[in-house]
Amino acid sequence: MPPIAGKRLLALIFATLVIGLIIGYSTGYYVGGLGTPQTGGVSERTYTLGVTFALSGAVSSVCVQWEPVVRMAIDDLNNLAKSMGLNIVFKPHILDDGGTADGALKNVQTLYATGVRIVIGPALSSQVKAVKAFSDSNKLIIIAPCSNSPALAIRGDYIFRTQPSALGESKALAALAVQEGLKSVVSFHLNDEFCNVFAQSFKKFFEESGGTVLYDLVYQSGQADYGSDVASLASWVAKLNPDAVFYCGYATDGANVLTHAADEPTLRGVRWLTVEGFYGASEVLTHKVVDFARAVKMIGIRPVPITNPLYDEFVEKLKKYGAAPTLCSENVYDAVMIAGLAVLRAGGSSDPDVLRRALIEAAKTYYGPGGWGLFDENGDRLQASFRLWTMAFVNGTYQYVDIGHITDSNIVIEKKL
Amino acid sequence: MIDITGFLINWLEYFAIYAILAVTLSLESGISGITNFGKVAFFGLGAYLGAIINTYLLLAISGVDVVKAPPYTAEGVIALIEISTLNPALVLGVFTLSILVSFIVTGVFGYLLTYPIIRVGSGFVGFTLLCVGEVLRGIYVNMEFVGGTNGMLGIPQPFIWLGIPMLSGLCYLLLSVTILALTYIVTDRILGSPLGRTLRSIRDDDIAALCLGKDVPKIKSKIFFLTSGFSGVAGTLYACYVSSVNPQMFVTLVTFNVWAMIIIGGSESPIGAIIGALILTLIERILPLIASLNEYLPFTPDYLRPVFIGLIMTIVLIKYPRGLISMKPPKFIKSAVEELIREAS
Amino acid sequence: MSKEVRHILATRNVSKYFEGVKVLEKVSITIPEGGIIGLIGPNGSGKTTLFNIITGFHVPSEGEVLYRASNEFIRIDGLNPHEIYRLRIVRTFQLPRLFHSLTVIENLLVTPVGQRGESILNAVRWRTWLEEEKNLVKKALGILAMFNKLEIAFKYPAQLSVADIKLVETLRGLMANARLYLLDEPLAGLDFATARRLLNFIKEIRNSYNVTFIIIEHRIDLLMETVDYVYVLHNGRLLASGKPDEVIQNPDVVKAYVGE
Amino acid sequence: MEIYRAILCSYVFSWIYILSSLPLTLSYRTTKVFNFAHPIFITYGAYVVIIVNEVLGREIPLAVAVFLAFVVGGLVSLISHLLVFKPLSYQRVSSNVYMVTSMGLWFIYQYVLYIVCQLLTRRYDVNFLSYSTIEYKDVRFLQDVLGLNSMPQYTITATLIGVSVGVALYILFNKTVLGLSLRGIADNASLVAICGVPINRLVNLTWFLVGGITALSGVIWVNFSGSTTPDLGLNIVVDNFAAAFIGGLYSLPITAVASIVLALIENMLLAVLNYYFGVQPTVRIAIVFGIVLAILVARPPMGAGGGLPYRFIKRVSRK
Repeated sequence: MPPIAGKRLLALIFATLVIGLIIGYSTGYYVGGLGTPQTGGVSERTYTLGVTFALSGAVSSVCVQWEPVVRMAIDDLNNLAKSMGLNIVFKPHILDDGGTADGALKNVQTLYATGVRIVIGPALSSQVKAVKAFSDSNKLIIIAPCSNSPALAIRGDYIFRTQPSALGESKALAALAVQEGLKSVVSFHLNDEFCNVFAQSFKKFFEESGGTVLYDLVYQSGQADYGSDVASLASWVAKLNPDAVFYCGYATDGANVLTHAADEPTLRGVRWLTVEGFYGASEVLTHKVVDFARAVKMIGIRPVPITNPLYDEFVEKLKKYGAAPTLCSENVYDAVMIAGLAVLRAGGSSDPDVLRRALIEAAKTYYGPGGWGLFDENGDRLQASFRLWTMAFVNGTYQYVDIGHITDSNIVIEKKL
Repeated sequence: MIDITGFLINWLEYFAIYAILAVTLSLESGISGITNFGKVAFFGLGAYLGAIINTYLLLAISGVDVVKAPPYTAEGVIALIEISTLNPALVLGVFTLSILVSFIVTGVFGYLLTYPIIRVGSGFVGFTLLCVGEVLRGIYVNMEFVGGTNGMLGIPQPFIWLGIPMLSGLCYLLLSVTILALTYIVTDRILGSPLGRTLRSIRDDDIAALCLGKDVPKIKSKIFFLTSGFSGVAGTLYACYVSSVNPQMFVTLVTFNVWAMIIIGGSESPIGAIIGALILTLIERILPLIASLNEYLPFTPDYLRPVFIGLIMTIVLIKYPRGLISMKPPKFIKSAVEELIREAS
Repeated sequence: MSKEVRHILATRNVSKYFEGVKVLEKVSITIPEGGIIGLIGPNGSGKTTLFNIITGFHVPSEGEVLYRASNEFIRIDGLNPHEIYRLRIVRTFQLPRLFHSLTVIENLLVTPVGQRGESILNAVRWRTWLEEEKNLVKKALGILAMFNKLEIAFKYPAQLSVADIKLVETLRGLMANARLYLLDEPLAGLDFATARRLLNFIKEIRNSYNVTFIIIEHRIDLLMETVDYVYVLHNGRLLASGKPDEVIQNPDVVKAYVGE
Repeated sequence: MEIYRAILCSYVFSWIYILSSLPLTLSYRTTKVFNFAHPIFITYGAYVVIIVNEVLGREIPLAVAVFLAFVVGGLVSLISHLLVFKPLSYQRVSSNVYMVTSMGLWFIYQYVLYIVCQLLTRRYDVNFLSYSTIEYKDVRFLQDVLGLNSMPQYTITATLIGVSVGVALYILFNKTVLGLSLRGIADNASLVAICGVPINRLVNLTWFLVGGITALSGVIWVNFSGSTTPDLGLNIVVDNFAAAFIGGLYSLPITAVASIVLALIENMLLAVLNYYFGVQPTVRIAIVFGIVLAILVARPPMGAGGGLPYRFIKRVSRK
């Protein structure tokens, strides 16, 4: 039997390949012309920083707040370069990966192909894992602003993370819980790497310092509604009678969970502790939820150093860009800044090893809104002091307010809950 | 300057993996009439099998204690990276084994699904299989030893020991394209054979086919064994390429992506499936470059990418509702018959 | 019917209920080998249901269906349709069920059982089935040629006239080398000449291959010329049976057809 | 066990599922299009309320919200039909082509919404990509009058919308000529066409109703949930599909029952499993789809003859 249309198939594939090549080549030429470092005469050199965020999908409500942060950081970098008399102009190339591993990998590959050598993002640990192999083999530097998975704490790779490790933060939160006189806790968190890590390490440190985590209730991400999970939580709280609930979730699910919890008398009778998961999310700031937060004396922790004027400046400046600080937004800013400083330090070189060394060096001397930029040997950021926050009605609006801080030596709660 | 070679290798790798899925989907859905909306179930199962074998087995053979350093922790990943660069023969051997195992296991899984397929009737098969895919995803989320919701990391790419990323990428691409070619040849041969005729008759009217002595469930299960097996292999290829798996990778959207490929390409011909895969993966790759226009738009330009993809899908299908490549009856029979007619007259 | 005639098929007290409604009630018929048997009756009398039970489409609620496979009778009710087909019992449908994406010739080629090229392993190696395929093509063309329909060989069912569709449906049954044919209204829609030719062809097949036909037909005039024996069903019950001319004169039958 | 909230959630979800899966079945029956863009009607219904609410300064009454959502959902649905499904139907394509085309439509609508949200976010300085609850002033007023202040507002909203849509549909389909011809089209379009009914106009009307009614579940949603995102419809839709398929894409009563069962499984069953058996709610997907799968296999939608007349286990042995 003659194979069906073998020649025609070959011809078609070939034709498509050629067309693809032509399109790719021309687009690439155009983009490449705008993008990568060019040693072109008198005019300024453009350096493109790749960005891949989950601008759509389940965590998009957080990530869209990062986009203005990136623009602000790029503007700051350009001002810096100008003031230093360098003729380098930074430019972001922002792509949406929809929160999927597949999308992140495609974006990173596309960015790499257009000559980008430093990528900011992706947001989730699962996405960082998916791009790790590509980053390692091609020596592409990835600066993940919000990933805290311990499985990614790998020495000597090209992945850097500006989100401090969850360990220190959970330890501080456990200490806070002990100081507040909380003996037993029911833990309630999203089944997502970010929150799993927090829940596990909080449990470890809290039990080391004498408390008990009575039950660990995990709810599945990516659902429309979490009302039944809140009902389960209420059941456990009623049964086990803990002193507090430890909660971790992001903005979208957090708003849903807290709105339901606010209706639940049982859950109003215990304290609530949380991390920075839904910090800054505007949808959480309703009358109902803020009232609930006041009733349960909710305290959250977040990895922003105390007395850091840079952070307050960052928040003020961000307002002009039409965004509010959310989960990890200071880390996004730091990631872009460190990347830019590394490029400047490396003199616009695109040699990955030079860039990587420059990045580590630049981070050592960088101090930004998220604190000191220093990376540990795994390429993860170190952080030692934390801020405490809650939600309150201040100056006629509902706001996230800082109420204290935690350092190595002491826990200070400045404002009365 | 744009890196054309790297771009091509990455794009074609995705293309090869998705084209395997598309060709098998066109065989089972376009030709045999099993409306498979659960393609991702087999893809994901293959990926997870590949991930498990290529990590656990590799670690165990190399003498690493997988209980103390399971592959979803940093220790396991570091050990895997070491092994994969130092011991090429072992990595390749385990990889080959994983391909075979995932072909057989995924195939048998597909074979066993024949019962619900026949039971619920052709109109509802699609949704039944979609449910299967979702159930599997729900199971991965709750399985601790594959990392649960965190997934697994560090699955070695079998050619990583070559050291040069472009070369190892090229080798892997070659391997994937070989498997694609194998899938295509098998599909094409089946299509032109009496079996292909029987399959099309089953798709047209399974009751009439049953009354004409075709053991419809058995034929469907055999075909489903084959296509599921190849989808499983595609999954393993994908897992080793991305070198990580997590449950969120295997959502139903992947299935619909493959469906879009075969519908746009022409659902009854494997060539159409390949062309569909080529077009859609290329569009996905090319469109991000538009994002460099971002200074002129008041919103994130990358949001336009799915809008464009949607527009292309809709317009192409309104223009060519039967796909770009339409099916022709097998040439061989036509020529044989014409010859006989000439002889007769 | 004399006693030395070998019977090929018999139903014994077959009844069928659909959700409590009795469609067939204790129908017992016997079919002699090599006969052409007519099955007539007004609409809704249960003829097609009886076909469905014989061909394994439905399981009878009561009773059994016996079939002479080689030398002994076996019970075939409860077998699946394709297993019954493999016992060389072939049926056609009242509303033609041609495969619309296959050409006429392919529609004919698809019928023979156990083609070599139907297994996956053989399908990918085309040399294993090519010879067999050529023989089948020859046979199919032969059948088409007999009706001067060679020109429709490469047409799709959608391009055929109603009469041709009907004809192909019946020819598809004849392609299959069966011992027992169950034809459900083969003549509906055919013009007189073609219908006559088809019936003659059926007779010819019967004579040369010693096969058996059961035919459901409303065109009684044509049917009676051909058949040896007739069963009449009415309201799910066997009303009468006998040679064609006897049956036509049976007052019960006339009453059933003409009405009260 | 604190079952009160689970009951409330099941109740509201039952209405949300019913309001979105019944139109899905209706649109399939009438036009034989299985519309993957269906979830977009829910999302658009919710978002039109959110946008108008924000622009007008958070004072939107339920009546206005219902009207707006109905009109916008209906128009989106009608436009999809006129621009895409109708041209396709002239070409007599297979149902798979409809499905893939509707996926393409879904992409377009979904990301256009993202773009609109982003533009609005920049204009109004409120995060539209994730929006908090809306309280309906007139429902609040009603609660005050009737003394139902202890009930959560969303139960009242859901009941109001659900019951009135139900009554309206009942009257439409059983008491009016228009409704009768709509039902006729669903069952046998060509027969109705012979009777001189303007089929085209009625199909348009069906699409409008389908989109409009589905959008109303979005109106309930923004009152119920603490957060609305453009992915809202996507998160709900698979359950709608499940309900519609269990109903065989034909039977409206079974679809409604299936919606309620699914709502109960997702809310009550998981809470019970968690509390009494210690099963984490992460098994949600596996349990829900496992049960749907079991229902589909145990009771094939078309009745006993759902599949082939093929018996895996032979009832009668050979003699």
